[in-house]
Amino acid sequence: MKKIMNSPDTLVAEALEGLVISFPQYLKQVPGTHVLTRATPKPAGRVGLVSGGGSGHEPAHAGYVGYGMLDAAVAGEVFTSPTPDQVLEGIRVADHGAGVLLVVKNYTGDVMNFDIARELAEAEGIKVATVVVNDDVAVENSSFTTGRRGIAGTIFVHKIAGALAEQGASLEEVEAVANRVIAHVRSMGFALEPCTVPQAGQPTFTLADDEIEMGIGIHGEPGIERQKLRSAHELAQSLLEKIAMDLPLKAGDHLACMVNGMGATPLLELAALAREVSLWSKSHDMPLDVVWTGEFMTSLEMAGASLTLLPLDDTLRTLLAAPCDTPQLRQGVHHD
Amino acid sequence: MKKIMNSPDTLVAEALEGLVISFPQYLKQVPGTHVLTRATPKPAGRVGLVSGGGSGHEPAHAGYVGYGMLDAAVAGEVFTSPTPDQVLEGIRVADHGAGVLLVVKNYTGDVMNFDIARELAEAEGIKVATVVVNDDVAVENSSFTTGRRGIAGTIFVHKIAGALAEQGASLEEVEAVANRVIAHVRSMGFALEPCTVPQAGQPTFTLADDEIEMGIGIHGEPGIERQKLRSAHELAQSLLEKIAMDLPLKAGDHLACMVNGMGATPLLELAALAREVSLWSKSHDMPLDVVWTGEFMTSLEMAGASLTLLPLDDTLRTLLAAPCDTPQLRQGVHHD
Amino acid sequence: MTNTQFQQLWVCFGQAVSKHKDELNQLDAAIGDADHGTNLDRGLQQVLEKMQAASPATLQATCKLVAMTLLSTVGGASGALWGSGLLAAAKVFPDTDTCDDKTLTQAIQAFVDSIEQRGKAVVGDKTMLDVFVPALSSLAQDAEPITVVVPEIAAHAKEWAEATASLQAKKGRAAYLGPRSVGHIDPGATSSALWWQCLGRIIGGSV
Amino acid sequence: MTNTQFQQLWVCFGQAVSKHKDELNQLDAAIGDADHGTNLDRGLQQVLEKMQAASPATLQATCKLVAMTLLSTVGGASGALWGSGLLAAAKVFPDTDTCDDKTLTQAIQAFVDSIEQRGKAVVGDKTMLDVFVPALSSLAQDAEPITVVVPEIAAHAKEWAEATASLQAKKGRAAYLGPRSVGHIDPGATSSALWWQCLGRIIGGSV
Ligand SMILES: Nc1ncnc2c1ncn2[C@@H]1O[C@H](COP(=O)(O)OP(=O)(O)O)[C@@H](O)[C@H]1O
Ligand SMILES: Nc1ncnc2c1ncn2[C@@H]1O[C@H](COP(=O)(O)OP(=O)(O)O)[C@@H](O)[C@H]1O
Ligand SMILES: [Mg+2]
Ligand SMILES: [Mg+2]
Ligand SMILES: [Mg+2]
Ligand SMILES: [Mg+2]
Repeated sequence: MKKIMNSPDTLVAEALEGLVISFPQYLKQVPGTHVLTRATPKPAGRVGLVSGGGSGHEPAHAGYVGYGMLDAAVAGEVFTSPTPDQVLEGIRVADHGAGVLLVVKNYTGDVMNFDIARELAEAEGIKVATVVVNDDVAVENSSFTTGRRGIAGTIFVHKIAGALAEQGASLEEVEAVANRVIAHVRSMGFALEPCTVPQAGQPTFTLADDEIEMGIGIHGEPGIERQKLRSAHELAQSLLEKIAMDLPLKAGDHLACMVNGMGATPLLELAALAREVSLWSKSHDMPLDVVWTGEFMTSLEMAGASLTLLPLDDTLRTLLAAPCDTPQLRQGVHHD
Repeated sequence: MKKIMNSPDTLVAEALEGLVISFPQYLKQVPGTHVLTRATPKPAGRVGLVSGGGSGHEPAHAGYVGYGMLDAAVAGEVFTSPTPDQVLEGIRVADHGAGVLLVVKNYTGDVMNFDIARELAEAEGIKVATVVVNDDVAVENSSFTTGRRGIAGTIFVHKIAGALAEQGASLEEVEAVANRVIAHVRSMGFALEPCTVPQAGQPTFTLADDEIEMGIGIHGEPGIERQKLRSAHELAQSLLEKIAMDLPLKAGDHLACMVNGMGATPLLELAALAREVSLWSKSHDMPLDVVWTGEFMTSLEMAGASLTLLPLDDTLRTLLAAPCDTPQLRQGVHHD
Repeated sequence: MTNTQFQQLWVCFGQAVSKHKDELNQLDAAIGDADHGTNLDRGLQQVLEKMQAASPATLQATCKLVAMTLLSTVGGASGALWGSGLLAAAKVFPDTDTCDDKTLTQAIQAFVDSIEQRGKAVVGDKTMLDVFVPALSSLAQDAEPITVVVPEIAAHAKEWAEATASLQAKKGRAAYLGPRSVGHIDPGATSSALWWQCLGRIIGGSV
Repeated sequence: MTNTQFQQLWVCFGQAVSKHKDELNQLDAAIGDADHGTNLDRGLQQVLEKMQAASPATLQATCKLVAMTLLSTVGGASGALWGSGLLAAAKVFPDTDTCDDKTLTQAIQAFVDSIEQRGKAVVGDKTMLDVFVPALSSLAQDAEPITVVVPEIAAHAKEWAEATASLQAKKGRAAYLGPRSVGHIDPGATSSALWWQCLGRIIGGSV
C-alpha cells in the first residue's frame, strides 16, 4: 500500500485539519471532534443540514459545507460510520433554532449511528428529521433486506435541500423536498480498479486486466457482478438503461446528470463518459438540463465512475441552480 | 490498460465535446478544432490569454477558461503538444484587439509549436507575447539544457495574469505580471504510481511496493531519482526545503501554496499533505496566506502530488484573490 | 458472575480481537468494507484503557463504561449494535459486584433484543445474531448451571459463525452482494464467537 | 531525385514508422513520454492519405504538403521540428519533377539548419540531430554519387542512433532525466535512422 500519510491511525484527523487549512473561508472544526462546520454560521431561524459518514469519499461531505448546502459534516474513520456522539456534535452546531435535517446514506452503520444521535439530540430538545438516500439501482430494493445503498445522488439532495433551507423554509418543507429528490434520484457505478483501505493495507479485491466490477458501492466493496471491460459507450448505455427502467423515465423528461469519478479516473475519461450520457439523452428525447462532471463522491483511489440521473421539475431545477459557496461546489460568481 | 473510453484515437476529441457538454455556461468549442474558448467572450479591448499543451492534465487547461483566467485552451493529443495551426486558432479567438498572451509550459514541443503559431499570428497582424513557465525545481536550470519544466505553478500564472487582463491592463502589463509570477513560483512533485498513456497502453514505468519517483514532470515520465516511500511529513519536508532553498525564501515571507494531486491521489491524502505544509510554514515563520488543495494539473491517473510555493506581495495577493468563474476555479460567489 | 470476571471478559475479548484483527478485516473485505477487525479493535483497546483508569466497581458501571466507549469509538454497524446492545444490558445488570446466572442470561437477552430492534435483522440474515441467538437460546433453555452450559456454547460458537458461510446476507453491507455473499463467513458472527469463547473460558474458569 | 522517388520515400518512412511504432513508443517511455511512435505514425498516415488524394506534381509541392501535414498532425517536439524543417527544405526544392544531387543535399542542409535553429540543439545533445548531422556531413563531403553515398549512410544510420545511448540528453524531454537518460537510445534519432534507411533504399534503387 502506498499512501501520502503519516500513519493510518492519524490520517483522518490530519486530513480534517488539512481541509480546514485549505478552506479556512468555508470550514472550521468543532474543537475535539471530527465535525467540520461553516466558518460563518447560518443566520438564526434557518434549518440546519448535517451529513456525514465514513471518510474516504472526499470531497464528500466536508466539501459541501457552506452557503446553500450543508451546515456540518461528520467524519468517521475511513469507510466507517461516525459514532453517535460525533453526529450529536454535528447536530448541535447545525441547529440554529429551526431544527436540523440529517441526510444519511442508506448503510446499516450510518442509519443506526445517526438514529442514536437523533435520539440523543431530541432528548436535548433539538428538532431533528432524517432522510435516508438510497439511489443505487444496482441493489435490489426489498423490504426484506437492507434496501438500496446511498451513493453519489446524495449530493443532489444536499444541494437542493440546502438551497431551500437557505431560503428560510421550515424543517418539514426541507425534509419534504429532500424526500422528493430521494424519490427520483437514481445512480449506478462500476470499478476498473479497487482501492485500499489504509487500515487494512490490501486492495479490497483484485481484477484481471479486462475485468470490471459492475454495481459497486462507495466503500471499496465488490459490485453485484464481475464483467468484461467495455467501451465508454456500452458502459454508459448499460448504466443508463438500468436507471431509466427503474425510475421509469419517459421521452420528454428533463434530466440532471452527475458523472462522478470514483477517485482515480481522469477528468479526460469522465468527460468522454459525459458525452455518452448526452448522446443517450438526445436519442431518448430527454433534455439534459444540468450535467455535473467531476469527483463528487469517491471511494479513495478506486478507478471507475458512477452515473446519476434526476428528473427535474421547475422547483428542483431552480433549487439546483441556486447559488452555493462551498469548498467543492460554487455557483453564482458575481463579477463585472 | 483499463480506461473509460471508446478508443485511444478518439478519446481527446470526445473528451473535449464532453467538457463543453459538462460546462456549457463556460465553454464552447471553436468548430473543427481542439480549442475550447469562453462561452461568453471577453469585451473588446482586453488582452486575451491562451494556454494549452498535451491533454491528460485535466482540469488543465480547459478548466481554467472563463472570467478572470483564460480565454482559450488548446489541447494536443495526450501528453503531446498541440500543433501550431491549433494554437493559431486559439490565438485568433482570444484576440479582442488588445493582443494575446501565450502561457506556455517549458517543454521543447510546447515552446516550439507555440512559437511557430506566434509567428503565424503575428503575420496576420495579431499582437502576441509569450511567457514560458519553468517552476519545477527538480530539474537543474542551465543555459546548456532545456531548462526547467513548467508544471502546476502554471495555474498561478493563469490566475494572476488573467485577473490583470480582466481589469483592462495592456499586453505589456499582463506579460510583466505573468513573468513576475514565473520569477517566483516554484514546484516539485513525486509519484507513488505511474500512469498509462492511452495510445501506448503500458504504464510509463513500474515501481516496487515501497518505491516512489521523486522529481517527476507531468507527462508520466520518470523523475530525477527513485527513492523509498516516506511519511507525508518527510515528503513535504524534502519538497519544501528544496523549493525554499531555490528561491530562496526567508522568515516573514508570505506564501501561497498549491497542494496538487497528480490524478489518483485522494483528497484525504492531499489534505493531510496540506497540513504538513502548514506546519512547515509555521515553523519557518512564513505565513501561509493562500492554500489551494486539489487536482489542478494532473498526469492522467498517476498517484502522487506536487507542492508549489509562491511568495506574495500585495499585487500578487490581490490578483490571486480576485473573482474568477471557470469550470475548475470559482471565487467571489455572490449571495444574501 | 462477578464484576472482576466481567472485566476479564472484555480483556480477553480485546486480546482475541486484536489477535484476529487481520482475519476479521479479511472476512469483511470479502463481503463488506474490510474494517470490522479494525473497528472492534479500536474500540476494545479504548475499553481496556478506560476500564483500567476508571476501575468501575459494579457490573452495571462496567457494562455502561464498555457500552459508552464502544459507542463512541467503534463506529460502523458493529459500533452502534454493540454499543446500544450493551446499554440495554447495563440496565439489567445490578449496581453491585455480583449477579446470579438468571440475571446474566437476562442481560444477554436484553443485549440481543436491542440488537434485533436497532438492526432489524433476524436469525439467518448472516449477521452477529447467527451466533448470539442460538447461544442465548441454549443458555435460556438449558437446565444445567452456566459454568457447564457456557463452555458448551463456546465450543459451538465457531461452528455457528462458520455456518453463516452458506447464508445469503439480508442485512448489513454484505446484503448488497446478493447471491455473491454466499460462501463467505460473516465477520460480525466471527467476532461474536470470539466473545462467547472468552465468556466460556472465564465462566468455565480456564482463564 | 524525382518527385516519384520523393513520394516513395514518405510511403516507405510511413510504413517503417508504423511497423516500429511500439518500439519507438517504448524508447520514448524510457526517457520521455511514450508517444514518439504514435506521434509520427499519426502524421505520416495523414501524409500518405493526402499525398494520394492531392498527387502533388513537383518536389516543392510534395515537400510542402508533407511539411504542412506533419506540422498540423504530429504535435510535440518532433512535429514542430519535422514540420518546420521540411518547410525550410521546400524552399530549396525546385517547383519541378526532378532535382540534381546538389539540390537534394542543399534541401537536407536547410532541413537540418532549421531544426538546429528551432530546437537549439547541437550534435551530442541526444536528439535526432545525432543521426541527421553526421549523415548530412557524409553526404556533403563525399565525392561519390549519391546513389552510392546514401546507401552507405543508410547502413550507418542505425549505429548513429544506437550511439545516442551513451549520451546524456541536453535537449528535449529526456534532458529532465539528467544522468538517468544515459543508457537509453533516443527515439527521435531512431526514427531519423528509419528515414535514412528509406532514402537509402529508394536512391540505391532497392525499392
Ligand atoms: N442489521 C444488522 N443486524 C445485526 N448485525 C448486523 C447488522 N448489520 C451488520 N451487522 C453485523 O455487523 C458486521 C459488520 O460490522 P462492521 O464491519 O464493523 O461495520 P460496517 O458494516 O459498518 O463496516 C456484520 O458482519 C454483521 O455481523
Ligand atoms: N531541441 C531539440 N532539437 C532536436 N531534436 C529534438 C529536440 N527536442 C526533442 N527532439 C527530438 O524529439 C524526439 C521526441 O519526439 P516526440 O516524442 O514526438 O515529442 P515530445 O518530446 O514532445 O513528446 C526526441 O527523441 C529527440 O530526438
Ligand atoms: Mg465500515
Ligand atoms: Mg509528447
Ligand atoms: Mg465493515
Ligand atoms: Mg515524446
